Amino acid sequence: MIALSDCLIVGALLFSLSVVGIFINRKNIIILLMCIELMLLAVNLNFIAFSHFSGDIAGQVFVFFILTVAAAEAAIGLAILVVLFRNLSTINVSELDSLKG
Amino acid sequence: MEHIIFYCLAAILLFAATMVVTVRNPVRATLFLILAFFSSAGVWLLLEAEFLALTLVLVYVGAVMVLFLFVVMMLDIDLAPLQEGFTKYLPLGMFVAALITIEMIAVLGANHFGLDVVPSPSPHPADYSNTREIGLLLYTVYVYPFEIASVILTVAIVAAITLTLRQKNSKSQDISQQVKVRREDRVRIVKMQSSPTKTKEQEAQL
Amino acid sequence: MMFEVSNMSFALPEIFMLVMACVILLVLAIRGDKGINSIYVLSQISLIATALIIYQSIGSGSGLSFDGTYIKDTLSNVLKLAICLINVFVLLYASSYLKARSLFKGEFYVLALFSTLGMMIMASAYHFLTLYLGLELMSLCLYAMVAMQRDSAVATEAAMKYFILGALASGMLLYGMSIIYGVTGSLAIADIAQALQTQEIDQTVLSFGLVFLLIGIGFKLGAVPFHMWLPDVYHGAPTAMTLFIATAPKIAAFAMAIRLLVDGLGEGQAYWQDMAIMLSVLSMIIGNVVAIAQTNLKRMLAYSTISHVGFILLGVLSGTAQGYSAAMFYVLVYSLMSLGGFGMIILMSRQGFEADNIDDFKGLSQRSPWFALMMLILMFSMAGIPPLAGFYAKFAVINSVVEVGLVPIAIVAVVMSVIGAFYYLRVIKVMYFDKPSDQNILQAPKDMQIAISVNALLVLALGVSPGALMAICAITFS
Amino acid sequence: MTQTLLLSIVLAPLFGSIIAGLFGKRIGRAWSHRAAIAGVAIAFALSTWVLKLVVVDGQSYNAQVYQWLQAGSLSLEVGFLIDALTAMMMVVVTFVSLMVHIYTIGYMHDDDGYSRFFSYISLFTFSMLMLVMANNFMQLFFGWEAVGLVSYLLIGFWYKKPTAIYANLKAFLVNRVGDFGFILGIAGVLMYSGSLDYQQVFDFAPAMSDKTMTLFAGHDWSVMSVICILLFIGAMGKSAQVPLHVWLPDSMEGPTPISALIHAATMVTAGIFMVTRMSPLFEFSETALSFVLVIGAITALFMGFLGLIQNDIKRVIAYSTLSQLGYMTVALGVSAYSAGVFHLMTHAFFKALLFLGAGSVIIAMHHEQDIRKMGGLKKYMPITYWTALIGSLALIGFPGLSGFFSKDSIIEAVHASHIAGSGFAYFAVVTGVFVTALYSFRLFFLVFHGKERFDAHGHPPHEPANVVTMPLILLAIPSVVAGYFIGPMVFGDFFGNSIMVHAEHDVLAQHAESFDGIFSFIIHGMMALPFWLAMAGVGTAYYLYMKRPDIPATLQLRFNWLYRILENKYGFDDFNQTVFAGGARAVGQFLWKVGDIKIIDGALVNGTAKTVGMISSLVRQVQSGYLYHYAFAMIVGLWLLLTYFVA
Amino acid sequence: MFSDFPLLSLIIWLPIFGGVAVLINGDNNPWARPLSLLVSAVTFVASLGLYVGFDNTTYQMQFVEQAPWIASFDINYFLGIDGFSMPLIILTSFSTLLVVVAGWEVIKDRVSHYMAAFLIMEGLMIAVFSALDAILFYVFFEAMLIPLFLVIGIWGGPNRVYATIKFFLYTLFGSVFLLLALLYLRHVSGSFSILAFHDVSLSMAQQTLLFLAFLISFAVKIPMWPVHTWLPDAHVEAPTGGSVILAAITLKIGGYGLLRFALPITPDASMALDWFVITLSLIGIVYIGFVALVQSDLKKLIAYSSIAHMGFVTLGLFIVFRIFANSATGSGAELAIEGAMVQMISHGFIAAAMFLSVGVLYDRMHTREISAYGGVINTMPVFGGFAVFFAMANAGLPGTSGFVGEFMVILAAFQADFWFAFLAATTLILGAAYTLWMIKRVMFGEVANDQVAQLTDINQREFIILASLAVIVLAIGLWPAPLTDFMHSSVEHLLTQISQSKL
Repeated sequence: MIALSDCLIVGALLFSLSVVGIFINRKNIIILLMCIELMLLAVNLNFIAFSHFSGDIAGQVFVFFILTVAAAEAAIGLAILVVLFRNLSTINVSELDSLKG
Repeated sequence: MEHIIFYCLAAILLFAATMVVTVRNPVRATLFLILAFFSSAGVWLLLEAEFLALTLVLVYVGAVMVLFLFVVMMLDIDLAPLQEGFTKYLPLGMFVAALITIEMIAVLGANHFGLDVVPSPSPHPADYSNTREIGLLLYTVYVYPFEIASVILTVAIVAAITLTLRQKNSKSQDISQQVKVRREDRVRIVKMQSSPTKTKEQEAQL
Repeated sequence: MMFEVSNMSFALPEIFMLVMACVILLVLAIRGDKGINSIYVLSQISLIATALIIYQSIGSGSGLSFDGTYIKDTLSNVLKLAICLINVFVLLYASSYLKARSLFKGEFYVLALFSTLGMMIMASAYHFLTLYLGLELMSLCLYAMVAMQRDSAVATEAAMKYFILGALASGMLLYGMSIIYGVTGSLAIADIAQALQTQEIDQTVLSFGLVFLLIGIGFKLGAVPFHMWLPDVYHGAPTAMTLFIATAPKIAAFAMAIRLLVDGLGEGQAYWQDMAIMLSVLSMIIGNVVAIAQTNLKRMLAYSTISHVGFILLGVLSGTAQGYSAAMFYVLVYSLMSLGGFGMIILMSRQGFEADNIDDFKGLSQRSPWFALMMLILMFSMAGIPPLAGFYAKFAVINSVVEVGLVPIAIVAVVMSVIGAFYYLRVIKVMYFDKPSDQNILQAPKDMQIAISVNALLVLALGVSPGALMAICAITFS
Repeated sequence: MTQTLLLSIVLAPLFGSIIAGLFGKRIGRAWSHRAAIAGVAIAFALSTWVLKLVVVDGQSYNAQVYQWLQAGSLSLEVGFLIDALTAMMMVVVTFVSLMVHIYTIGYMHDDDGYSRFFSYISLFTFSMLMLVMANNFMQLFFGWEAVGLVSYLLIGFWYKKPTAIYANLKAFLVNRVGDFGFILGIAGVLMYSGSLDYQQVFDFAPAMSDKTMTLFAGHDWSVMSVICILLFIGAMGKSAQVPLHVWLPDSMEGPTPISALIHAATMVTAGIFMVTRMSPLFEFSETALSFVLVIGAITALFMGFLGLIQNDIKRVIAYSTLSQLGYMTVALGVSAYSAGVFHLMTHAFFKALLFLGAGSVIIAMHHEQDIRKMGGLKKYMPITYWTALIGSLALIGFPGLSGFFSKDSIIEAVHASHIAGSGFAYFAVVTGVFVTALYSFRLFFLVFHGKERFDAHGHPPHEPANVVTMPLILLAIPSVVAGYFIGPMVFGDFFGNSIMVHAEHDVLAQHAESFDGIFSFIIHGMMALPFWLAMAGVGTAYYLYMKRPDIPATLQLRFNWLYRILENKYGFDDFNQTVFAGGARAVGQFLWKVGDIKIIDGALVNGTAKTVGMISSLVRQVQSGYLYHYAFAMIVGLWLLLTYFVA
Repeated sequence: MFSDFPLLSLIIWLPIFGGVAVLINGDNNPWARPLSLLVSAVTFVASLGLYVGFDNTTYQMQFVEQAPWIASFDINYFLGIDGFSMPLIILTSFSTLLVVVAGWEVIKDRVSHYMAAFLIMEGLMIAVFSALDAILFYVFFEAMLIPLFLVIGIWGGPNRVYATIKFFLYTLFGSVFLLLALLYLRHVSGSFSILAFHDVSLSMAQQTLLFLAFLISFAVKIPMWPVHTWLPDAHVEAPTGGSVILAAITLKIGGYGLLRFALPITPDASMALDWFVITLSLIGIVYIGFVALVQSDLKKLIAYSSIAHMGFVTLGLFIVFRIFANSATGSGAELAIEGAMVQMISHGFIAAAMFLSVGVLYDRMHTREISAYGGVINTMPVFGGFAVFFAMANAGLPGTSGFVGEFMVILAAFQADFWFAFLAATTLILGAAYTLWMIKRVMFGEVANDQVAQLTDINQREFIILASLAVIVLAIGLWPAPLTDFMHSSVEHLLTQISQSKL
């Protein structure tokens, strides 16, 4: 049988990977957006696992909303990305440094 | 049996996620992300979240990922090699990440969430419908959040349009403008000397 | 699980706001930029009307609604009222700025109203889900607003940073929620509180979840080390947007903190208190210290915000009703001061000129003594000098930590407030002691001038007589 | 005796001073001096009346005028104590003051600060009266400092002269050093007796006498010794005892009338008066008395030496004053208080006389003060000559003149004393007699006899106006006759209860037994060593400065080192200038530049500010602008929180 | 007679609203000066009502007013005065009157702001002295910084920015600890009433920390060595009026704070740490005396002399414990406390006079360098008279008020320890040295240069200011009893409070 801990650990690993992805990536903002999707995936996995093991469907409803929001988020994120690209002609993370200090 | 499938799917999921994070080509990253979604949909199925698993595939892979791909393709990004910063900070970053992961696993591991602590739930009866259950909740208890979610989507549309729609640069034809055009608008007659004498600057440029 | 119509009336302000936002959206869709003035007026009307609705509904009962996903209590009423009123000022200040920069577009108002709606939802949320959705509604609008000045490289850069980090933070918040859900088996705040009281909860996992929750809260408030977005976004965003971000959303974030930490996880106070201490102390130190080195006023105010967040957290972490009410007082006063501070920048700026450098205020007291005085009030208030509102805010939160015996933290707080006083003084110094470098008279419209005067005088009035607002805050948590 | 009477004595000069000072410009010179003189004259007349009441009618007075301050059970009051000592002092002070007032009319005739000057000297009279009439330490200190203030103002009267304003600052500061001790002494009195009222303190003195206090760990001091020495330090300042004498010669920068009044007759004797007044305390401490004795002896002898080489007419007299003050102090040291006070009185008359005479000469010489540029003035200024002769003879103790009686009784008292230091003191006072005679008559001969070395400015010098000469004559009278009071004042019980002497110290008592009349005293004195020493001194002076003026020059060359020591006044001035004045400035500079500016301001205050600023610009670097750093910061935050609170 | 009339509120709010009225009137209004004069004069006269109606037989607070202010924290608008605060209030109203008159012609730039700042400051300072609620006290205590900050910064000298920011941060740094202490006391006592603080019992550790907090905040204000360096800078840069108020009043708030808070609330810690305060005071007296000696700037010299003089205040306040130990019966303790009070008040007048005198010179010569002067008395004889008189008062000459406090404190210090008195008494020499040396260089001698030669003597306005101060200085010096009689009951009460252990 699948243990709850197994699911959670997978979720944790996924979460860590996405976190790592955000800060080791210096090249492409799109990857950052993908990392965020991965992170939400990890969260969703957690919710579903908990929901499954506690027999409470509310967790799944939450996931449903997260998916919705994630879609909206992706849309806005990509829109900002496009605007940014138009301004800077790059989506290189390392070049996003005019604001600092 | 069940957990072998789980492990396989989990392995694929993690592998795909690793690739998303590490590959240079965003297109490939997107594809790996899709793979990750697929495999996690599988995991969700194992956890009896059938509706969500399907939604994930449909909504995410079908729509969001396509959007991603679209943007990736649209933005003409050169695939320069990874910068030196990557390797310079990598060890420290990985170290911290590893520590966090270990801590997370320590907390979420079998001590607290093992099978002996949280037993597997009893399987649902045959007439159990995951979709129905979600639906029931969604339109009763969660009607308020549901409405908010709809607002969020509206906002996403408004925002995306606000940010990206560029009316002034649109390349659509305006027939009336074309018709109204006059010669002066298109042709300019420039008088020139028959034997061009170069100015000093021009010489210097040459 | 029946749909209850009866107490839907509790949500009347939100519903009204939503309807108005949609109406405005329709106006925008139909009339485009030609309807901008009516959109502006409509937006103000809807904010004021919402405020009125909230105000008149204060007496009419309180409690849960929508199956426990929504709550109407004093906290939500007061905070929503404050959010609406502050946003009235924000829109007023913003309009003159936007007009001068061809940003005076309907989309701004639509997004602003939706964002306000998100904040109101947060203030009334009594369920992880509503909280999360409210947060996202607010945040998504803010991301978009920051990027609205599409031809500005810095604005879009700021938006991108804000978006990525914001998404990262909400990911963490969600992760924390999932863990709390896992240990308590519930998503409704009331149920969680009950679960914590009645069930045996694994404390390690609980504090594990709390860490993630706190990061989410800390990010939205701008607490160190989750503050990095804040200076860049405040600086890069068009001042009108900065103004918007810097004021009401902090109230909403405060509401989120209270709902999660106090209403929901009040039993776990022992766990989150230490974490909050860390965030609070770091915020006060980093905020105040780094602000000293700033030459850009927006950026300086951003760091000052970080330090204020540290103080707000002081009230929260004390874990007493007095502390919560102190934090609430602080956050309200902060919004008012921040409103005035950024408002002054807008007031000073004009077409093609952003008055966002401290040096732009040189000799203001000679060019415009009245507004110099107003800025002086605001700056001294932020520095926490009596008899201005900012003092009582600091006083109340420090009092609350002293009351629970955390004197060393209080010492850090007061020392940092002294360091902080330095950079506020520098602004005053520039205004009062330096010679003016340009002689341009203020171009801001009259209504804005009056509004900002009211704004600053309110800070003074709250300083002379803070009793009423303090009493309201005290009632909220009694 | 009533309070009104006493108040009138004190306030009359004060009113005179206020009128002359505040309204001098408006009412003119004549009315200024009239007001001032009237005030002092009233005071003199009433003082005489008071003296009569005390001496003849045996009255005394001790009561408060008003309560100055109250703190807890302590009440500080302003009041008067009138007994024989006080009454005598009052008469002396007001008399000399009156003389000086009159003299001033002539002396200051052409000065711009005419009414200011009258205001000052009247104010001085007021202050001095407050000092002597006080019945408590607080008021004593008030008068003490007030006379110091007037002295300061008068030394610097010609405020344009750099030397004058240097001298007055110096005088004030040196006096302040004395006051430093004095105020500590007063504080000690208060601590151990619980009061500042003379009578209460004196009544309490026996109870204090066996108390000890610890100044340095492990070393107990007699309270009485400490207090008395501290009080005497005050007296050393005011009465110019070594090493606080340095201000007095410089004070000659002031106009001559005040040299007579303040720096010879009255103010400088305040220390003598004070110690006498405190005799009930000093008597309990032999240590203190020895201290007083030795200081006095040193002053008497060594300051006399300095008079030998001075060429400024006023400075010679000033050193003689120092030396005579030393005599008085010596008298105090051997508990011969009455002899000391008696000498104080006689000295007041003849020294005032000498100064005023010198002033007269100075007027005649058109403000030339160098005695080498005088000579032969006898024929031009007979009155001055004769009065000066009387003064000089009185000073050297010529039998029959006032100085003889007082000085002789002091010498005898020292001879009879057995307290530590009396041997040295005896040597000093006896040697001093010769020295006194030598420098006095050196001056006398150089000024009035011999060749005329002055520049006549076209017309011969002449005797100044009557207002100048009249005081000389009036002062010459007591200079001669005051000595005849020796019977009651020194050997009798004129002073009664106002002076207390313990039996074992009572050196005068032995004399009193053998004293049988003035003439036998004179005869006795003419047999004694001091008389012959004085005569030898006069003779030497005549020989050296009239007959063989080359000898002093040769001696000067031969004993150049000694001459230099004397010329440098034993190096006190240089020492003070370098060590105290220079040292204080160096310390001040160091504390300011290093302590305040470098350490406190530089390192601590601005250093903190700089450090904060530096940290600020460092921490600011963390805000690098890179998204991944921002994210990393969040991750680190997560890690910290997790590690700290979960693991 | 005034029992029901809110006299304290009147003299607090009259100048504040008067100041606002002046401010609103604006610079172009010719009424700015007369209005300010009127307000300050009325306030002064009204403040004399405190003197008239004062009952000196009781230590209880008088003219008490109480009204709730911030109900949720139980903070009250709680006013009242005793023998300590009454003279300081009158000193404040008098000094402000002087400042208004002194600035009459001198201030040409932004007159209404200048006058308003001082009037508002007056109200705040009076409120500080009469507040009996700790937070009320603190609010006014801090609020006072704002006008002073502006006064120095706007009308100050060339280095004013550094000076004023230093001043502000220094004092703010000190006072925040006061806030902490007050909050902690409220935590312990359950009330913000200062009178309640007096009665609360505290452990030694609590007292020590509270005492240190009080000390930091008030020591900066007084200022004590080594937290004094803001004062010379502030004084040098401040306009004359600013210096006067700074020296005359704000420094007193530090001493007053120690009297009102440190001693009665934390008597045991005060006793345990008295050596510390005494050491600092004595260092202040001696060290600062030397530093003052070498100043070349007139105002700096007077500023340093202020620090030295304030050393007597702290010395007087903290030797009482030693006096208790040494002589159980004597009246040294009363002498010490009252001496400190008298010293504060006297310094208020003398320092004001000294700064006004410097102001008189500065207005004419526009320099404060001693070396730029010399022989001023030749051209300004009347002024010279005043200057010498005030210098003498500054040097503590008997008969002037400067003597009384120093005398009392030295007398008392002897009862604590001979060496305390010894070091304190060095001020007799040092004080005279730096003051009179300065007078010598500035006033006496030949006319130093053309500018001095062209000086004109003081006008009637300046004469009135200096003369009134001279009269007061002299009056207190000749008869301090009327001043100290008002304190006896309060001093007795304070001594009872501090002699009772709270442990």
